[in-house]
Amino acid sequence: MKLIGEKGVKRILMLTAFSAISALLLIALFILNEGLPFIFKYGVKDFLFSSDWNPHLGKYGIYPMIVASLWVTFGALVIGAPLGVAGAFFLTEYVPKSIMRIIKPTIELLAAIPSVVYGFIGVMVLAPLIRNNFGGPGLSLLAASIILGIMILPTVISISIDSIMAVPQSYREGSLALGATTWQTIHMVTVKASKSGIIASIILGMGRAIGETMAVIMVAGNSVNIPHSPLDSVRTLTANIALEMSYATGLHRQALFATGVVLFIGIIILNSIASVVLRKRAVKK
Amino acid sequence: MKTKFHIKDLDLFFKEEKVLKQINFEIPANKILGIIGPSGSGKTTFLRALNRMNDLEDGTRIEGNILLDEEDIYKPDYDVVALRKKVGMVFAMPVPLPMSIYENVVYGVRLSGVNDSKLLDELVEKSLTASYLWDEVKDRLKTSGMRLSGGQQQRLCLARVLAMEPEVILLDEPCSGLDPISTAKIEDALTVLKKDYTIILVTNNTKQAARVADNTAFFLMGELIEIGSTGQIFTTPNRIETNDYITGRFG
Amino acid sequence: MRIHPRYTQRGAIAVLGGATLLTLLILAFIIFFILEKGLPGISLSFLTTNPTDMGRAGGIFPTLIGTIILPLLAIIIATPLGIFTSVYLSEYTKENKATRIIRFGTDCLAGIPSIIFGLFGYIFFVVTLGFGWSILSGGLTLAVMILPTIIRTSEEAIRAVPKSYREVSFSLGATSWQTVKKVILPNALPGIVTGIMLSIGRAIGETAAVIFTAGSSLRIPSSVFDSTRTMAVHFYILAREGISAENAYATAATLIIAVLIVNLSAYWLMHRFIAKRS
Amino acid sequence: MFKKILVFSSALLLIAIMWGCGKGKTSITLAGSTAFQPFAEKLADQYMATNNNVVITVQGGGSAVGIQSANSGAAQIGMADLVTLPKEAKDLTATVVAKDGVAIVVNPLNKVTDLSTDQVRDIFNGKITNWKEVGGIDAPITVVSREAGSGTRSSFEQIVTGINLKKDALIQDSNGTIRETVANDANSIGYVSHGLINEKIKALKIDDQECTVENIVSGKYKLVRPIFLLVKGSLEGETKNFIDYILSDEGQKTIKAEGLLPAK
Repeated sequence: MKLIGEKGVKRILMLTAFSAISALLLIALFILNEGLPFIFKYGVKDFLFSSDWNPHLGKYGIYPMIVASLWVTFGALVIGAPLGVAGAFFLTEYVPKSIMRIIKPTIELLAAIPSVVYGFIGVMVLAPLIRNNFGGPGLSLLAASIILGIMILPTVISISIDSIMAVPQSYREGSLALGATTWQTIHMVTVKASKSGIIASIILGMGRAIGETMAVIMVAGNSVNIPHSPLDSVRTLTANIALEMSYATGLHRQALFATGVVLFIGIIILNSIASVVLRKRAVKK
Repeated sequence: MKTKFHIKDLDLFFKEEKVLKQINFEIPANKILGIIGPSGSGKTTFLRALNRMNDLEDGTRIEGNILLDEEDIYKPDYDVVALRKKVGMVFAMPVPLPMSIYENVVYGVRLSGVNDSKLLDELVEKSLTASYLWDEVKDRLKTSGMRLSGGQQQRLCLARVLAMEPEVILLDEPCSGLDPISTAKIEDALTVLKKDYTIILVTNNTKQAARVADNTAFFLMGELIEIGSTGQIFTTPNRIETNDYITGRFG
Repeated sequence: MRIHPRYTQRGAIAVLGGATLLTLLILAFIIFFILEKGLPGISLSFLTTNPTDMGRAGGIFPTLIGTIILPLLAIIIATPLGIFTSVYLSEYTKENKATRIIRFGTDCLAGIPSIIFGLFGYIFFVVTLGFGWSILSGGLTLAVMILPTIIRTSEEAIRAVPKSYREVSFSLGATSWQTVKKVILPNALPGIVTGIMLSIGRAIGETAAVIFTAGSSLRIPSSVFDSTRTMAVHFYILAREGISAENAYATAATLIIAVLIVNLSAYWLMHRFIAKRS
Repeated sequence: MFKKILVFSSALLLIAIMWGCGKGKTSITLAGSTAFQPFAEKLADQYMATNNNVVITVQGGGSAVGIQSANSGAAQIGMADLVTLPKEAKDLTATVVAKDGVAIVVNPLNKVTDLSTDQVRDIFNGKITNWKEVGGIDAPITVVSREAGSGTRSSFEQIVTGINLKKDALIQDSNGTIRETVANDANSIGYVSHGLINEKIKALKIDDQECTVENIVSGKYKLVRPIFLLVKGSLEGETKNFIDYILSDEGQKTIKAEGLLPAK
């Protein structure tokens, strides 16, 4: 690296950062380019707020899917985030390090299980469980939320563990020395110091939950319906794209890309809300 | 007597706030300058201006000049890396890097491209001896620097600076967290070291300044109130604020 | 009302421990479920022979190759890009609107479904650049897909390195790059490795993006311009077209055993590296 | 350490790129319908066993990808299991190489064994919602269908006619997942490729006709859909040879043995 010099290093880093970011930008442009024209042609209002999705009749209304996506993501976070963060705190603060060193890679293993496998477990185990205990078709909003909640666990736990571990030991010792219990130390000191990483873990987990397709397609039931209870079958935006893409041509295909545009914008809005809410709460503390 | 630093009309701003106001004085070479003053008086900020550590904080800006050996260290193309090699620094909290004692000491030298292990070995012994740590750690140089006690860690930090053979050593309240014995060891080291180095010691402990400093400067609210020989400052201060501070009436 | 700390402590242990137990039980169940269905189908010949009869019989040898080579290529491309980007963002630029927008954009892209990455890869790499369905197209697509995770986790890890380490390093005359190389990256390593492991996981488990870009050919690839099939895709095809549930689960079981070995050895290497340093 | 990793990875990358380049064989790529993909793989293997100057690669991606890639040239042959080809396929030469029977299936625990076309229509449209209305137990019917555009669904709707799928029908996007769904829900009804019927699901008689190969071939059983191979321009060279092989007695025998129906 000496050959290149400090300025050269900076330039190389800038170049990589730039190329990584432009690759990501390219994706964003790709989605917009394929989908935006359709939205304007079909009409923003009809596309977003009509409940009639019937591609072979030329009806493309995605309102029920927007509602379903929000519910499923919310449900996944309600299930996955508390479990994951609680687990991360327990594993770092109460469990010996040697044990955690085995548990953590095992949890990360779950990130590598293909989502189709989760889907099959959902269809074969979870859906009958829900159907027999609560009624409904089983393949439902609830099933999708639970499966997604489980799928985001590795992301939430792993990244949270790292940020909790990064809190200097002296903070904990300082608190414990003042007579605080481990729990008081966690919620008064450790949470605050590791907050940024925990938030990142939840946001990445939320990203995974919104973006997941295969597992959701298999367990959500996919009816184009505004859900009235967690037991109703729903279709999310992502499911809609992946479900019909393999046979879609012409306008139908454009409509699916337009669904992608809506999804993208939705993610932007959700992320903005998340960062604003979290920042506000942070300021209060 | 040779002048090491020459500070001319120095103003330092952090964002909109003026932290240092019109500082003007000279720092002679091969002496220990003690800087005293209450918390928030700008003494640490001043110290960090001397090796441009303030550059790392966003929103810091200076006016005026700081000359090191008559060369302005804030002129545009000045080599900051070379400056920091010439002007070493020991921080208030001992921060050993998470590596072995040995590697901590040679960190700065390795950065300059020295890799000859015999040379490094000699350097480690010399630096650790000069910082009064050698006897305590010579058998465990490969263990982590973080396993040392606070006092040992701070002496390790001093050794780390000495290893680079700088011309100036800046110390920012180096003994604030240490026991009297460790403090004494560091003070002993400093009195020996001033033969070869210019030492600037920021301290909250006026007695420490009285013990080791040749000259003492008193800072208050971002201003240099008074500077003179340590004897004069502590016996016949010219300013009432100085007198109040050293007799413990405020601060 | 103020509850005595002793009780909040007990309550906390109960709640946190309960949550952990539940999590571990779910995870154990999933692993058990796959192994129970899949282990009986695994044998040496299953691992070393080619599939025959549409995957109903024979082994999964070509998909083993695909599962190794494709995520490896993606990681080789994405890791340096991702780490350098996060280093640039956190160490070389001041926190300003641009970095915030970039961070925000990365967060958003983490939520784009993989099928979109797949379609992008299909149109961009497979058709426009003419790479065809190939390891190269697949690797590049997967690299772009995992980039947000790597950038974000690396950045978090880098930000968690104490500021005092940077100060010490700079005060000893280090340049920015020397500080990054000697102090920041080694100390951020655990977090960066987590990001990489999660990304490898995602690349290995991905199906949609892979089918559209790397294809699903069952032959052993002879160059990066050849198509390949990963175990995840193999499972996908076998299970979803209802060809052979038995071989599908045997594939899934092989997959998780392989990933477990990779994960554990990666962490072992990392801990050894850290232990050696300090 | 980092330098080492860097050097190592760039070396790996280089090797990967250098590693082998083309071998002067004719190469044919098929892409598209996931339903036909495994059959195409098997046919390709058989063909390559006797014609070792040809390398055939089979990719999935769905029928739409089949049409797109045949058009763009990413694949020489597109595979599609659509009933009617869309206008994007107008420049493509379509050959029907196989047919597939669509079986209407229920859970094996279901007492019902046969339905009329009208009953099927009413169930899928939501007019009949309880199994007792068609001779079963008193339980609500769960309807499972394929996604819009799917070849199986189009043929199902075309032959049953008058389908306006009820809103809360479950949708699955592959034969395998429909089979799992029906196998795990005692009150569900769905439709799959007849080659997929096994002990976990039960095929119904429709208008008293059983879904068997004989009945489909003889035309008594009406739920049948075609599988197309699509080629840009006219058929020629190795591409033609391969399609001819699929249409030959040997090729058609394989198709039949694996659970599809011969084209003729």
